[in-house]
Amino acid sequence: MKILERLFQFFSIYIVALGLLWAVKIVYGFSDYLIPSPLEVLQIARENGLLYVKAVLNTSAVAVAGHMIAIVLATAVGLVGRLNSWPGSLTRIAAYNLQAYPIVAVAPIIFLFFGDGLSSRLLIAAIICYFPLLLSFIGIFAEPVEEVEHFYRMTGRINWRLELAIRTFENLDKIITVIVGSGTLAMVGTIVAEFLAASQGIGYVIRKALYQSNLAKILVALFLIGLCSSLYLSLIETIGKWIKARLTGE
Amino acid sequence: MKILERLFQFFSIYIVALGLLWAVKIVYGFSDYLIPSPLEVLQIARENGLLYVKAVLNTSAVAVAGHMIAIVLATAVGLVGRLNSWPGSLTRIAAYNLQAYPIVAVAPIIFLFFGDGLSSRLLIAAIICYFPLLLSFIGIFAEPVEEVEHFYRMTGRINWRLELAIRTFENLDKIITVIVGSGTLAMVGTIVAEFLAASQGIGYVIRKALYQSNLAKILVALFLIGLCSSLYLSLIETIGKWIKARLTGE
Amino acid sequence: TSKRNPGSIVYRLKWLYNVSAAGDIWAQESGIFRSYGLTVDIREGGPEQDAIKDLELGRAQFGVASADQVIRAVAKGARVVVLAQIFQINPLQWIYIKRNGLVVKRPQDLKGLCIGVTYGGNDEAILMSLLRQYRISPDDLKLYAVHCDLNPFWRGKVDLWPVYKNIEGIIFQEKMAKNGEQACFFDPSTAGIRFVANSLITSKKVYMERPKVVRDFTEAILEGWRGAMDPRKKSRVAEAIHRLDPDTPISIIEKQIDATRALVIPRGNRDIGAIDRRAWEQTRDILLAQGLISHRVDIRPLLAGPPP
Amino acid sequence: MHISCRHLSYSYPGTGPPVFNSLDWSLEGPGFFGLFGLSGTGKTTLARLISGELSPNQGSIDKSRDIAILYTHSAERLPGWETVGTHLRSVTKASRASLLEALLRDYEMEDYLECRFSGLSMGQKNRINLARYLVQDFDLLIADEVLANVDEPTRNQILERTKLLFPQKTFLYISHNVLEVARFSQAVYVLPHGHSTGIENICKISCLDQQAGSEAHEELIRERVYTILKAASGSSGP
Amino acid sequence: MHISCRHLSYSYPGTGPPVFNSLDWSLEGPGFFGLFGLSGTGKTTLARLISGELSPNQGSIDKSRDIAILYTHSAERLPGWETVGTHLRSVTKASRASLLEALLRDYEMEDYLECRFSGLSMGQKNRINLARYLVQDFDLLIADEVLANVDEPTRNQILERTKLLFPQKTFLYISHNVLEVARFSQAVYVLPHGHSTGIENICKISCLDQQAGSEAHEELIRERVYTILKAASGSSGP
Ligand SMILES: Nc1ncnc2c1ncn2[C@@H]1O[C@H](COP(=O)(O)OP(=O)(O)OP(=O)(O)O)[C@@H](O)[C@H]1O
Ligand SMILES: Nc1ncnc2c1ncn2[C@@H]1O[C@H](COP(=O)(O)OP(=O)(O)OP(=O)(O)O)[C@@H](O)[C@H]1O
Ligand SMILES: [Mg+2]
Ligand SMILES: [Mg+2]
Repeated sequence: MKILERLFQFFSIYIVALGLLWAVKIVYGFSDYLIPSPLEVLQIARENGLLYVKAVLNTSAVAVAGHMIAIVLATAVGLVGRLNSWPGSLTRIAAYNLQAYPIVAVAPIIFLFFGDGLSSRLLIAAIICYFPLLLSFIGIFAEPVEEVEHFYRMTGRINWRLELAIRTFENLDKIITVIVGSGTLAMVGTIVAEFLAASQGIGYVIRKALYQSNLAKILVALFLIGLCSSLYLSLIETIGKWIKARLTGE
Repeated sequence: MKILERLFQFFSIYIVALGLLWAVKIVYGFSDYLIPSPLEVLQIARENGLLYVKAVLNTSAVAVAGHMIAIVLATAVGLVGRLNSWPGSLTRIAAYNLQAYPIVAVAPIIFLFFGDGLSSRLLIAAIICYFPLLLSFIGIFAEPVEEVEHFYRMTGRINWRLELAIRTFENLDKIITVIVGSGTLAMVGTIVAEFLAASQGIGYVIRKALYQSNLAKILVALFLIGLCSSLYLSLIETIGKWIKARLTGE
Repeated sequence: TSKRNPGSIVYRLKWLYNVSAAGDIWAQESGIFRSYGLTVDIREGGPEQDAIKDLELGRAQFGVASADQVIRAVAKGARVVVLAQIFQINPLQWIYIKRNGLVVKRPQDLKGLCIGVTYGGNDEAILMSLLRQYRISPDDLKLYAVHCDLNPFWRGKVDLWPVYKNIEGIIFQEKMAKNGEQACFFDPSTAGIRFVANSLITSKKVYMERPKVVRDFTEAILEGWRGAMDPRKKSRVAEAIHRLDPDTPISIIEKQIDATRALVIPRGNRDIGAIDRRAWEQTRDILLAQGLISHRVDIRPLLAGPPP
Repeated sequence: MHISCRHLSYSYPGTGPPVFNSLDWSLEGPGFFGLFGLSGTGKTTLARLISGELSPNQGSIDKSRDIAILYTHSAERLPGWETVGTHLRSVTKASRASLLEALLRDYEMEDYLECRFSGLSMGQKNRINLARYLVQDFDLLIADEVLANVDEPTRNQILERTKLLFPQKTFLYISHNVLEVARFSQAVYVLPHGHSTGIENICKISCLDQQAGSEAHEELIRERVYTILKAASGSSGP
Repeated sequence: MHISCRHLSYSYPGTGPPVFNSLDWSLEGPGFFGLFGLSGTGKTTLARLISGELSPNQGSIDKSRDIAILYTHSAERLPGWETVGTHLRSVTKASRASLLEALLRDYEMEDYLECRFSGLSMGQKNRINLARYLVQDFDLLIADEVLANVDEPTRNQILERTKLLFPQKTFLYISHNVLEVARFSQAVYVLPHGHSTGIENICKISCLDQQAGSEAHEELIRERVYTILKAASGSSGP
């Protein structure tokens, strides 16, 4: 149900946006070069559809992998970063400072060390989506749930795993929201990486289209990206709901 | 104090990173093509220093403005998005769906409508940093603080401003963390916008350096970006602390 | 703004301020525009900037675009005309390091090499038509997708790298010289592939409605180019460019000017800015053959030149 | 002030057994009434049903028109951005400012007006919270263990004063202190214990309605306490 | 079991007056002790100082070696991801499983083991929380109003059973129910009221230490209650 709803939302938004674009085109009498005609978009979709679908699937696979890496990374950094000892503050510092650099500026260095293959794409996707995750995770992991933790602390049972479990559980909704949100960022990150340096994926398609000033291709690519994102997000949401239901006993 | 600390952190991280880079250069015997020598970096810094400082100040100004816009935007969208009526769900839907699109793909459309002036840079900076804000804000604004709100609800005093105040106050720490975090993203967003299409700012400098494959320039630019970000972030943190102290009565 | 002040003009370059806009910069900096009574606002281009779109949106009155851009736009109904063709030879060439006896003079020499191409860029179109014309199968060589990361070239993973000969070409040449190596270029036009580069364009509307401005502007630009390419004015031109592009040292800019001169000044007794119709037609045919345009665009009305 | 429940049924979503099963009950004000029952019988649930926080699964709750019902419980907090005093003043109509002052004096909370709520002890929190409800417009105030963390002498004094100050209002006072309930209430409603299929009946025991100054006969109190406890344990009907 | 505070001073950070001012006090176990005082006098503060949650500004707290002190209060919650039963079993040593079962039976909470903590009434929450502390290793358990929301009969029964089951342990029981404190405690420590410069002295009143089955003389109880209240109001020393 959720999936259908998300898809429906996505189609509506996409169609409204296209409609607006074409309304502008008609009102101002813009040429097909500036804003492509519906026919051209359809034609591009027919001609390159399969190719683009493959590209977007490729991108999605990398994005999902990057997202997983980011979640693991953010959890790890969040866990270390919540400590007050020096590894904790070092991690926090590094995490915060590194984020200050735009990926377009750091990318050359990443490509230098990792080449322009899969690993760079993965890394960039992970880096881009891990920061919102990290922010939330450090916040959540560092804030005691006093009423629940008191007992464990009193009886000497407290340990980081228990703290993690308690704080995660108490903030489950927030965590799921953040993970869903960062899922879109993973997609964005992968596409940016592909845009900057890769010869695969939908970001690469977009770059080529940009060189050719071909908005029609970009519109088709955007459609597929939106479609894939919607599917992926509703998948995570469903998993999140399921986990929550399991934990809270329906 | 906080500012000095942040600056110190930033310098440490930057120097460690440079050290690593040069260590790699020496160990693998990379040529100056791949990784510039310290001398070259210094020379670039001496020659272009002032120019770059101006560029990064320009960027920072836009980033700060974009950040403000994003905060206002996220608050507004978060407020509407927390409603259960149709404008609420429409806003939520649009906010979520729009984020699925990477800025590099949407940028052509933005530039088409807004030109390559200040407005596009502002818009892109705001768009990039507003999503993490929005995610947190929707989460925070939608979650009742039952123990405090009960009274106002019972006595018919509740209204959206009061709800906003209560939920904001109860989550002040989280909100400050998110705003600080998104501050870096505003910087990133501005730089990306400049990278794609602008003739000012440090992103423009990076773009030119990239076309010339000049890593030394990029390293100098990264230094300045980090410096500015650190200053800006510690400024927001200080303001946040001050507001908090004011509200909670020290 | 342009509507309020009829003498004020926005001029959109194809790329950032560099030597490829030497004439435009010179026209501005040396006061040629002013002497024609024109107030010109030069705006840089970039990957997200497209002079043709700006013309249509009324954000610019004149611009620079490469022939393939122009032809593609016209094929989709854009209403633009070409006033002058600045580059007679396409500066897009392939650079390689002369080591291990590597020499690339003829297209056949490409066989077995790894060649960088920007997919979607016009170097791809040029390379493909070269391969087609000389019946070289793309399987005989290795293609490498180029992006802003140059390391594969420095590391020797890629043999030939596409550059603008008069811009990055010079910078790379310098870098290599520092490293004790020699740079060489492979120029597709020597193999008969003539793919037109930067040209001065305006919209049909401006062309029809403001012929005098168009005539004056074109003449000012050409005068600017004549001045910029004058060897005697080299150092002053270099300074003017350096003011706008302070990242590039003057010594480099001067070398770039020299390189540009060879690309801009036409052979024979033709004047700077001369439109090479045959080259435009060849460009169109290349685009058509590679499916980059859907129909055969009539080139003739496009190449209007300045209004009489 | 009149409230009556007819055939009221409620069970919490999930699996549990119903809390109420076709309950008929009514309350006629004004006056001070107790609501008593062993822990877990359904006092809070009934209060939330009446105040409209929960909706019955079946049956209906009829109220006389235009009555204002307030429900308050002991976990409530004041907003943290203002002092206790500022908050209290901001939620009190000008016409009741003197009432508020009187209450705070009675509750010995005058010295804490400059504190934040989080800096109060539990019993102090209780008192401040009750005070702010008492200065609102209401016909019926349901007070769910609101003085649970206040000491006995202070609590007794507060109850006496409340009855004196608000003779025209109705109170439904939930407490686990039988003695107190028996002494101060006009009548106590007792939820019987041990109805695994849900409570069907609330028994009403009229009590001593002690006023400030007077003190009931010890014997009488003891008898009432006994009756209430017996009813609560579910061993007898009214 | 021995704990003593010497010259203990404490005031909450901020502006407020000190809660304790050079307090000397000691507690000698085992046994069941009450801690009484009007609301806001400092019971919770003292408990948190002893348990180590707060550190004194001045003075020291000496404990006999190796004693395990537990402090529990009524706002605690169980983790939400497991049922009450699962949680209780997971925090109970195998050797105490039967003790836990006995406690749950006494507390009439056996039927709620499949519930989540959030699905319990307030008094039920109180009881479950107390039970899980009682099955831990401890020498001293400080119970801060932990049965505040439990009805009186159940509470009395719980106290009797607790004393019976744990004769070797020390309890410091904080409650606002004077009667209860007077009846069940071996001695009650009373924090006096009205010391604006901080409490300097805690007065000890030996009480009736009622055991299961027995019932003290009513007259005696009344006298003790009176003494406690008088001490609490600050009008007399020990
Ligand atoms: N977190 C705090 N910050 C500042 N002051 C506090 C804080 N907690 C309590 N106080 C103050 O310290 C004094 C003692 O509080 P404490 O909680 O120890 O009292 P108590 O005896 O437990 O009262 P109660 O029976 O109402 O729970 C009170 O006057 C209160 O205002
Ligand atoms: N949120 C809830 N979800 C599910 N069941 C609940 C919930 N709250 C209470 N219950 C159950 O409903 C029954 C009645 O609870 P209620 O809170 O009304 O009791 P109460 O009389 O107020 O008890 P106490 O004196 O302990 O506060 C209890 O058995 C309890 O387990
Ligand atoms: Mg209750
Ligand atoms: Mg207390």
